[in-house]
Amino acid sequence: MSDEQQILFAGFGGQGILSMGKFLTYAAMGVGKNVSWLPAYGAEMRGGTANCLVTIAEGEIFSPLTENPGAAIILNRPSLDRFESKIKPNGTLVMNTSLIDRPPVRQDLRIFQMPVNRIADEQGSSKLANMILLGACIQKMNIVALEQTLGLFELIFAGKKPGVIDKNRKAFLFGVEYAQNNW
Amino acid sequence: MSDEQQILFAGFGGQGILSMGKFLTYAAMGVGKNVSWLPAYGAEMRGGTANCLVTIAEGEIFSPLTENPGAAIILNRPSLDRFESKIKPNGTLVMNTSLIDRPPVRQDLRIFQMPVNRIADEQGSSKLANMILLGACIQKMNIVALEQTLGLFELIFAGKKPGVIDKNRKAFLFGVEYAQNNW
Amino acid sequence: MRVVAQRPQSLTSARTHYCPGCTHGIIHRLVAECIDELGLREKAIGICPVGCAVLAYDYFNFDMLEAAHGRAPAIATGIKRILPDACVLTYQGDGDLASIGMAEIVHASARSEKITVIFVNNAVYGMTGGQMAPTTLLGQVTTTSPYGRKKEETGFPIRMAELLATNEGSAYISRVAVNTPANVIKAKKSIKKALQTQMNGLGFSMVEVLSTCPTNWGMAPLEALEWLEQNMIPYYPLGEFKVKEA
Amino acid sequence: MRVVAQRPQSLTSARTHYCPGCTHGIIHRLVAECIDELGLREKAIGICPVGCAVLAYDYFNFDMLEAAHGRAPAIATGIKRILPDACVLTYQGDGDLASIGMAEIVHASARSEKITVIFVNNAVYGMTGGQMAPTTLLGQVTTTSPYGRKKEETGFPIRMAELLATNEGSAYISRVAVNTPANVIKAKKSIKKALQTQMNGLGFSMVEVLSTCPTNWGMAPLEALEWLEQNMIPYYPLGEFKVKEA
Amino acid sequence: MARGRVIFIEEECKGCELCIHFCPKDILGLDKSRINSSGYHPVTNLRPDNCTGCGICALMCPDLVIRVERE
Amino acid sequence: MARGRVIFIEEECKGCELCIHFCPKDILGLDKSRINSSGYHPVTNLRPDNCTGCGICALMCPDLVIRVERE
Amino acid sequence: MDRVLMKGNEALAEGALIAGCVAFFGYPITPSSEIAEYMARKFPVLGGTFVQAESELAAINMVYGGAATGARVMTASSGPGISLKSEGISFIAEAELPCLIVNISRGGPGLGGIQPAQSDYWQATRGGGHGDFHTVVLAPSSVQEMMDFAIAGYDLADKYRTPVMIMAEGTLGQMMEPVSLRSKVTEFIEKPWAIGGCKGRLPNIVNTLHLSPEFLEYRNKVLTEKYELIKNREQKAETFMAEDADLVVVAFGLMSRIVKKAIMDVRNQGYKVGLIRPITLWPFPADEVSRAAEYARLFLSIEISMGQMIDDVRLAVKGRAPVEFYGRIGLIPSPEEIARQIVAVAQKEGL
Amino acid sequence: MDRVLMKGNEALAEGALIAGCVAFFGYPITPSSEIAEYMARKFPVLGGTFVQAESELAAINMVYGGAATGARVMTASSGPGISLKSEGISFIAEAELPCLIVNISRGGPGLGGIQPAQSDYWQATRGGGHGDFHTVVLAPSSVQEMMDFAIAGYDLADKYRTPVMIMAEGTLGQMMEPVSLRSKVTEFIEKPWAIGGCKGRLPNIVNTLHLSPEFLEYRNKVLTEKYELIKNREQKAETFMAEDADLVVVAFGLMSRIVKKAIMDVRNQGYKVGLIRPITLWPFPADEVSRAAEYARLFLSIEISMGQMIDDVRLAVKGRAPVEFYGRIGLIPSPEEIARQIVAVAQKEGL
Ligand SMILES: Cc1ncc(C[n+]2csc(CCOP(=O)(O)OP(=O)(O)O)c2C)c(N)n1
Ligand SMILES: Cc1ncc(C[n+]2csc(CCOP(=O)(O)OP(=O)(O)O)c2C)c(N)n1
Ligand code: SF4
Ligand code: SF4
Ligand code: SF4
Ligand code: SF4
Ligand code: SF4
Ligand code: SF4
Ligand SMILES: [Mg+2]
Ligand SMILES: [Mg+2]
Repeated sequence: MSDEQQILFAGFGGQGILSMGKFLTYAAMGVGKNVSWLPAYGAEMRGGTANCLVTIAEGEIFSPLTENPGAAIILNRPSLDRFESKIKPNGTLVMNTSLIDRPPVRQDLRIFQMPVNRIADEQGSSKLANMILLGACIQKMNIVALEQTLGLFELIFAGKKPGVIDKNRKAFLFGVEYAQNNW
Repeated sequence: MSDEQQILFAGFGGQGILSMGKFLTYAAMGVGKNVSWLPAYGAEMRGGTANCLVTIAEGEIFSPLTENPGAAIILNRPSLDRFESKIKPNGTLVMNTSLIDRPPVRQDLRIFQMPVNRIADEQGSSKLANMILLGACIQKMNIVALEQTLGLFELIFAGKKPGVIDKNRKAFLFGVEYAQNNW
Repeated sequence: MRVVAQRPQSLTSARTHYCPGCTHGIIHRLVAECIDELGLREKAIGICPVGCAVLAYDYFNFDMLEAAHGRAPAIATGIKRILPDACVLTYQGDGDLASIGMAEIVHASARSEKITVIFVNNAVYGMTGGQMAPTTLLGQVTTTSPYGRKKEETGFPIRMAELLATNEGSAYISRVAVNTPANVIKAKKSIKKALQTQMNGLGFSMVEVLSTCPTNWGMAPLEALEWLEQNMIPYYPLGEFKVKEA
Repeated sequence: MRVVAQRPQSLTSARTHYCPGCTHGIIHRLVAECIDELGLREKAIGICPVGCAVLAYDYFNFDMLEAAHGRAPAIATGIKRILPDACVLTYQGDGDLASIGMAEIVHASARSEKITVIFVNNAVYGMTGGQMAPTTLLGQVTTTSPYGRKKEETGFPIRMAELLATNEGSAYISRVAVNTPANVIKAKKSIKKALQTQMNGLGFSMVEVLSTCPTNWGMAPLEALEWLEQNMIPYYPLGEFKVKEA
Repeated sequence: MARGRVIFIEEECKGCELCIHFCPKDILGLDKSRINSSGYHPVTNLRPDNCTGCGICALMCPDLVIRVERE
Repeated sequence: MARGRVIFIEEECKGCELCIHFCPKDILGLDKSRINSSGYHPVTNLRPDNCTGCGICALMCPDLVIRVERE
Repeated sequence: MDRVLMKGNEALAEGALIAGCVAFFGYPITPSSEIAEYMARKFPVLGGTFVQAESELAAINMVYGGAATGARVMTASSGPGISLKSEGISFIAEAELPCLIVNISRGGPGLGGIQPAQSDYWQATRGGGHGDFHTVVLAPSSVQEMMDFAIAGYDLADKYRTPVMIMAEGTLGQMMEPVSLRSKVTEFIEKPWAIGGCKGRLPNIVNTLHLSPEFLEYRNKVLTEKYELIKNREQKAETFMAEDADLVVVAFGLMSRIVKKAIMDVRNQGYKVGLIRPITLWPFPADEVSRAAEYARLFLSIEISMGQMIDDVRLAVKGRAPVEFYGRIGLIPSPEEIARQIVAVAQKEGL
Repeated sequence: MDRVLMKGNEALAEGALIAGCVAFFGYPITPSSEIAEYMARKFPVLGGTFVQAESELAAINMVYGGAATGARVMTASSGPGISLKSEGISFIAEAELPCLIVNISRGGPGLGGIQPAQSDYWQATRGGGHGDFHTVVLAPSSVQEMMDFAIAGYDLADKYRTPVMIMAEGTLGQMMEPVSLRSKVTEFIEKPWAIGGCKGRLPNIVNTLHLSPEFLEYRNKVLTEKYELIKNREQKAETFMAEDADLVVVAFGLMSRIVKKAIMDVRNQGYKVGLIRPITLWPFPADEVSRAAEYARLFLSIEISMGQMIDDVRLAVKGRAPVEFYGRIGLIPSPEEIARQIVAVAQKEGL
């Protein structure tokens, strides 16, 4: 249980928060870990906020939820205001500066920033902003190995058109690259 | 409670069983007794059997029901079969011989018989058969005094047309007379 | 001598609990005769309502289910979807079908469920002692419209046949009466047509049958037939309102 | 300069939770404008459905009650019978009114309840994530008709306006759309007429409004308006189906 | 000689008089002299010879009391 | 000189483009350079002078973002 | 004649009228229909609203709307109909709208029969709807109480802004006894929360939707506190020869009267038996029963059901004495039968 | 990959299919809708019936009809929808028709919220309908169990001819975990009572009306005996570190897993705490709890409600130890919060 990692994804509905979490969950399961994916559901629909919590562990997962996630990937201001204080001491905070107009308050955190919307717009793939950020995160946080993850794309997007998968991989890799250069 | 009297009325639906009981109940209340009227309801509708139990007492009435009524006024065969054995030892049994084709089994009972339907038909008032029988019963059983009862007709039939009330009184008195002559 | 009239096989030998002259009895017989004549008894599944016909499971001589009040069409749906070859029919009163069961009947019709509904409209709640029904006529006295039904308070009687005919899912919708020999014969034809509509998979079928309730109308059986003729038929015209051909 | 368009008094200043381009917002505004223009705000009692408009009590600036799913017409009846001078209106979606609430709407209409019903038909269950509605069109893909709605399994979409028009209790029944400026203007006229029908005590009034659900239709708001025009209006003709004059 | 014959299950008769009213030959009536165990005067055929076996009485009987035979 | 004027409550705009599509003068557009706190590019008037104050944009706006004034 | 002979159902309806009930919304069902029929006769004369709803579902929602206006309104039904009302009752409880709901109960489950039963006890006291809520439940035992509890029920409903249920065996609704009419209730409390047009005030909102978990939890706490308050204040029970009893029978409704007669009888046979009769089924008179558990050696729950109230008796007795059960369904056992049962149990437990 | 990542709702639906479910009748409601949507996708492909009913009322009656044919059928809903089904459930229980009813539960009362709750416990275990009846109620705690209990539920349903309910917090329906797919159920018991046409036999009748009091009572006794049998045979609970516990927590569903994590934590702090997790909510594992009452000094019922299961815990403990309560609504408390609560209670009671 000590090895258990819990990562929170939070932002607007429509920013692809839940699928970011799902992708990570699939990836972790793909490499043989125990996983759980816990969404905040329903009420948060309709332009409200969306968030999900991913738990990854070697052993049995008792609790798929927690007060204090080890890492938080935050895509908008309201979510930062709500969750910053909750992150584990010395945890990780990834923030989308396109929609967050204030610096973090916490001093103990590892912090990574990216103007996700702007970059995605520049890449002409606003819809894939979440994949870009995800790529960056996976590159930086050692949850699942990058190579393995890339190997799982076909599996995770099973049923989707190849074109779609490629677009996603491209966005993902762009994120990886961004992290290498900027984080 | 010792003074408590419980009288059962039973027969077909449509024979005016419930109203016989109601009449007696009103009468007893009219002379200042405590009363309760308990019908077997619902299921017994639609050509089935109908019955009600009247309880009359000086003191408070705890139980409006009993296994063993002191008197039973029985208008058809099925009801006799069902209730004869239940009557209190040395109790009273009144039976409508028009619709009962067997003699009573019990030897301990005070028994009064009347071919109610035939008599009513003869009187050209088949609808009032129950009032005829009721008159006879009240004449014979000392539950409520005859005079007082007669005095209560207007009250009991309040709202009904005078014509109706007279018809009922006539039938009732015919029953009284019948009892005097035949019981 | 040959027998021209006798108890159909699709009826048990049980004596009905219906009041003298109640035409529920006639309707039961017609349904049973149609089932017999179409050779459907062994495929038939009947659903009785909550209403005076609640005990119909004792009278019809084939598989029967007793429904919750008004829900017969939903139950019929559950059965028919699983047994598409069965002949599924519901027998419902006006309180059962037009009041509490309104949603279920409208949707069974909209979904074009392949079932047959025998809708017995006697303009009153018989079983419970004569309360107002959605089909009670204006001015009609019932225990819950003691001063006569008034449109100011209760609006207007619902014409179910016409209402359901607006659904594309309805394949056969008719209204008949059982107050005269001629009408009884027509009623039987219509019920047979409805059953055939179902077995031909054309969709939802319903026959609304104008029926009497001597007891709660406070009339002798013959008066009741007359009252039906004089008062019900003018407001509830007889005829076929929807006929989808194969 | 004079103001030609601004927020009506009968709306609060709350920002709605509706998705971008959802025409629920337009319909809210039209209702509010009509209430304002008829001077009914202080007499108005609104009943919101369970559906995307469930939060309408935060948006309308008059007394509001949040109903159980589908029961708004019954609740409206309870209110109106006790407060005959109030202006009682329900705002219901197609799942709320045409599915679970079928019995309540048909009977409110049959009883000729003096209430006004705003029926928002967007051919889908919006709030719960895009399931099939009784008004979903044949072939339309929803989460519970993933291969397109098939008449063999689900029958046919229900035309509520036509169905309710068969009730004598219905005093005003119309169908409008809010997909173009012209239609929006017509819609407003119709809503006003419905409210007047109620206040004149003529009986039950309902305006069926064809509306969009970009989110669950999986379309951009503008595409959705186009889809409504191309697909909904042909099956759900616009117009007045019942107009009882004073 | 009668062309038809009607047989009644008296115990089942409820004396509603529908058959009586609709019999074109007007040959049916209630037997006031008898009461069946349900308390009803049962129907009876007053003029058996006139029965045509048309079956209308059975058609209108709600309680399947009548069996009709015809030559 | 403009005969009409439109004022937007940008924070309330959801960028649905209904107003843009229906503006007969075709003078409205989304401001891609800005994102409101709900994450939408708000609408803006690209050619204010051409506004006639016809009010159609407001008529079609589901979110009461637009206040229209006319001479 | 100051006393009037009335059916229990009519007395209840008259009691509601005396309490100022202005509207009845209901759907007929035996053995409750006389309540609707009485109102249908009276309201057109007195002024007031009688609506025969299309269903129990519609009826309870009409009550929801009517009660939201602040008026005293009611509905009445039986078993199956109460089940259909359960969603609505849950809404009304959360919306905190005062109203009167009557269950003239019959035997279940399913369509069951129309004969008397007490087998809706669980449904009435807990679980008759989704979520954490209760309704105050009163159980009359005489036709007079049918009237009096209707009046008292409305006061409790207004005082605590809660739906109040009156539950009585079908027999009690159908039987007739003399009742003394009560004088018309004329004083009512203010209901500033009621909807009725926002003239001269901010709009009122009646709502049960709470999308934010925090607020939902807050609302549940508010209700729970109210229920605790009612539990502390409104438990009501009648005791009969219980002071010195070795065996305490717990029974409610008409059943409790039969038990009284049986107790008179067994006392003559020398058994020290007493009765605790819950008048409020919710809140259950746990304190009274708990007190009795200090001295009673045995409890006997007698119900017209397969055993439901016995849970509450056991929860109150807390293992301090054995709790036995005797039950019938579809009929009210006679005093003779109950006497036999009491003696049997007493002997079995060696009292 | 033998393990598939699935949402709890989907796993439950797949489990039903594995068990041979041939028809789903339901009406959408959050957080249960994915079950309907999964069936809507699968049945047209697999062959089988998916009907989106016009309401929960219609849905449960379609189940009534479907189950009467002997087929394995189901419905799924949440709080308000379950209330609407309560009349039908009572009918199905009395008609003794096997079927599966799912409550992916949310907070009430009224419309409440769509966030997780366990506040339909009373409704599920007693009182969720009129008359004397119960449904077997299973409470899964993982996505795998969502699948497995659907399969087990059908077996119980057929074995005892009873409706079986699966009750899970909304969160459990919405979350994803890997599940191992089970192999298709191929053996089913005969159902000679089913309706389907009377070819070659006498007609079958499915009925719940019993006008004669004697027969109504007989039917109730039959049901009661069946329920006693189920109580004796089918109580099911999981225990976790309960053997030596001074404080026994009772919690079910997903909640119980959070408690496990909390227990690991407080055990490290030196508190001897254990868990009894009811798997069958009805029949409640009273025997297991009663056994624990022999040695445990304190019980703590932790529920996502204002306190409902605690009645059953108390009924089982019979006053042998204090029974405390901790509850939330609309959200599942975190392990950290639970650990704090356990410590607080333990210290308060001086453990
Ligand atoms: C849920 C429910 N509500 C009410 C009743 C009571 N009830 C039984 S039958 C009936 C109506 C009967 O009238 P109808 O359907 O017209 O049939 P009829 O007796 O006239 O043939 C009612 C209200 C019930 N059994 N169940
Ligand atoms: C009794 C009950 N059943 C189901 C639901 C779930 N539910 C909420 S809204 C809704 C349908 C919404 O669709 P519609 O009425 O068309 O409104 P829209 O969101 O499309 O405007 C459903 C099924 C509920 N809240 N209550
Ligand atoms: S009450 Fe009416 S409908 Fe019922 S059996 Fe008697 S006559 Fe027929
Ligand atoms: S889901 Fe559909 S109906 Fe609901 S707000 Fe969004 S667009 Fe409008
Ligand atoms: S068969 Fe015809 S003629 Fe003979 S009795 Fe019957 S109706 Fe009369
Ligand atoms: S119609 Fe039938 S029941 Fe009626 S009198 Fe004739 S035979 Fe008897
Ligand atoms: S007022 Fe008319 S012209 Fe001006 S922006 Fe709006 S739509 Fe365009
Ligand atoms: S219509 Fe309204 S919400 Fe949509 S873009 Fe224009 S201003 Fe913004
Ligand atoms: Mg009827
Ligand atoms: Mg919709």
